[in-house]
Amino acid sequence: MIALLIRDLRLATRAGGGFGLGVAFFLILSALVPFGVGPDRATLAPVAPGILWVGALLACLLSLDRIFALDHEDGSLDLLATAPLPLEAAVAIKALAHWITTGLPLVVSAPLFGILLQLPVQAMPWLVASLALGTPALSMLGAFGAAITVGLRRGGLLLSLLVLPLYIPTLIFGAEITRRGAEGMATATPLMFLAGITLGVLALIPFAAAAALRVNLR
Amino acid sequence: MMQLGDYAGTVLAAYGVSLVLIAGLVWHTVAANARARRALQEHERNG
Amino acid sequence: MSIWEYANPTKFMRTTEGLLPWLVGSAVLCSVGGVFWGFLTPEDFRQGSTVKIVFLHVPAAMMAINIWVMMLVASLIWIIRRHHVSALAAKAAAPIGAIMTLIALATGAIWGQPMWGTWWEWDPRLTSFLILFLFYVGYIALWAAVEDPDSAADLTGVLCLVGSVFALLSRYAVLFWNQGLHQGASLSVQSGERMSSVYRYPLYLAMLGFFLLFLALLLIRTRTEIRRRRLAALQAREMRA
Amino acid sequence: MTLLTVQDLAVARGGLRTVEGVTFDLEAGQALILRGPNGVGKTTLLRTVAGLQAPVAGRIAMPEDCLAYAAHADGLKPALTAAENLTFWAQVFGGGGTDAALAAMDLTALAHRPAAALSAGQKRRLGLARLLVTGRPLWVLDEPTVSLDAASVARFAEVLGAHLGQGGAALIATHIDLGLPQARVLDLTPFRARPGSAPATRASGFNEAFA
Repeated sequence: MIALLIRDLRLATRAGGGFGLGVAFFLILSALVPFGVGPDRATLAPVAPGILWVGALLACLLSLDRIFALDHEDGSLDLLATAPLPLEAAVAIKALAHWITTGLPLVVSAPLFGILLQLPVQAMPWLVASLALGTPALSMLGAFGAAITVGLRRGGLLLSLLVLPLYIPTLIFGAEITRRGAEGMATATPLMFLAGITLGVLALIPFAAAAALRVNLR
Repeated sequence: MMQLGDYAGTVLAAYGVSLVLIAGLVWHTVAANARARRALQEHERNG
Repeated sequence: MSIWEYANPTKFMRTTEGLLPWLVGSAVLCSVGGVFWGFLTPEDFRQGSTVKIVFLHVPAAMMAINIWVMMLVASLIWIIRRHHVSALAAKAAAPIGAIMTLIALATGAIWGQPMWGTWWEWDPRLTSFLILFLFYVGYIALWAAVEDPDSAADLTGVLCLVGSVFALLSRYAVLFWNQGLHQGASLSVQSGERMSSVYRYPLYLAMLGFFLLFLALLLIRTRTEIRRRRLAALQAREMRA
Repeated sequence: MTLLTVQDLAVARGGLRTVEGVTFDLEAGQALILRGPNGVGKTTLLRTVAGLQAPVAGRIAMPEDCLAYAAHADGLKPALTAAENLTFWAQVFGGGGTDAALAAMDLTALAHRPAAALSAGQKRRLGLARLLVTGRPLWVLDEPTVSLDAASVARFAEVLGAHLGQGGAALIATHIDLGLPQARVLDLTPFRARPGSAPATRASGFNEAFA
């Protein structure tokens, strides 16, 4: 299992575009939003939590189809499915690798983009906490969507159509935590909900994703 | 005819939109069914 | 004789053949009757004549949710017992559900214009229906995208399962997000001001009508899907021979 | 020792049966070569034996953790070196002997080259070296000699012979003669599924083919 994780991480660093791409996209988005809504602190600050979370969602979505598509093309998915590693574990590991390459850099760099968008300083810890809690669920749900659409022609657009509605609860609670943090309100309740969703997703979705993969491999 | 009062436009618009949507659905259902039946009959006659 | 015999396509086709005229007749009678009766009801003292929209809005909203539940059950039957007709019925139901959701959304928005002063309000119920509509669209798109029919049935079945959980989750997340100004359930027994019987009986009839309409459309669409599958199977067999 | 038993197997591709009634078994030290025209269902049969898809009818039995599968595609990552590719599969299968496997397929000199820089034949050899590091006795191979030159085919036949000699077994779909004395040949043409020959209903009384 660790071998698979190491291989996926190594591939992400060597093939290029693995680690940096999501963050670069996030940066561009944060730079573009002020052009769209105006540079005023008063207009930017209230929408910053939402923009940051939607940005994280889209940055995550960008690299989803790579989770299984490359392995499907070169045949390693067939070989993995016949290997002693359970497919559920392979799915979970690949989602983890995706999170380390896209989710984790976002979590770490988010305060920087928060500054760009005039997010109040007291909200920064909550932004980081909500992203750290929420992005693993985004990667796991994305792996589910990628498993369903692997091998389909025009799978990319369908993937976003299937995955984005699944992201709604995570987005709602994640942005809510950051917003409440910015306004100095209590954040415990949405934090609990977000943690609950993430844990539930991590526990159950690997089975659904592995089932979908098996269907697509036959 | 009965009175629709101040909201005549609203009520008629709601009924109109719903009617159009349902009519479209029914038409599509019936047309697709007829097409499938014809195609199958033709195939069974020829083969 | 067990209920599963109706899962046989030929048996299904034969049974529904005789059933359909009656079903279509009663569906037309009840839905047209209910909606028309609703249209003739007097004005409400608060909402004016807009109360008439309820006879479209509420039955459509009810069916939008119930059709998804029916698809969930049909998908489970396919996943567990591998009856093809069940999977095809789920496929046939999805567009009807999507249209019902659309009607509920459209009538809700039109109703909201005079009542709330805006076409669209991010009210929890309207938002939930928008999310439900997104799930319907994704489900239909997945059926259209997968070529092998059995794989398509499996994949959409898994999606329906996961989607159901997330649709429910979204519903509560949205409630948390915005409390909203939607009026409470119109028919619930607990609410203080119950709907007067002038509106209640036409509404019941309209709900029955929408349900029968769904059943009739569902049977026709399932028959269409069975014929398509049979045609594809015959063609594939000839290609092989 | 019997490594694989296949009884009255029927497999389907795209919902249609391709071959049916296939029965054979493989003892340790034996190889079975599947022959037949294109489209008869060799690949489908191998994928079914490998467990990637379910059989339509019949029974497949083998000891646990016994099978290694090699398909048309080698499953190599172009960004990793030959040795890294092989080490990964060795770790997944809990086996070892990466260096020996590289040497057996004459890849030692290329071990630190990225797989992207290997020729088609070298990639194929690396894909076959993967079988050695799995430590699995039963090899299921789909056209293993594609894009190999004569010398490499002979080398592969030698490796395969050694594997059989150590109590392994192999199920191979191939058109060329590997020159293995232990190998039996099974032509799938007589097993081709005939339309209408399949029983029309399943246990639940369901007409599966919609026909």
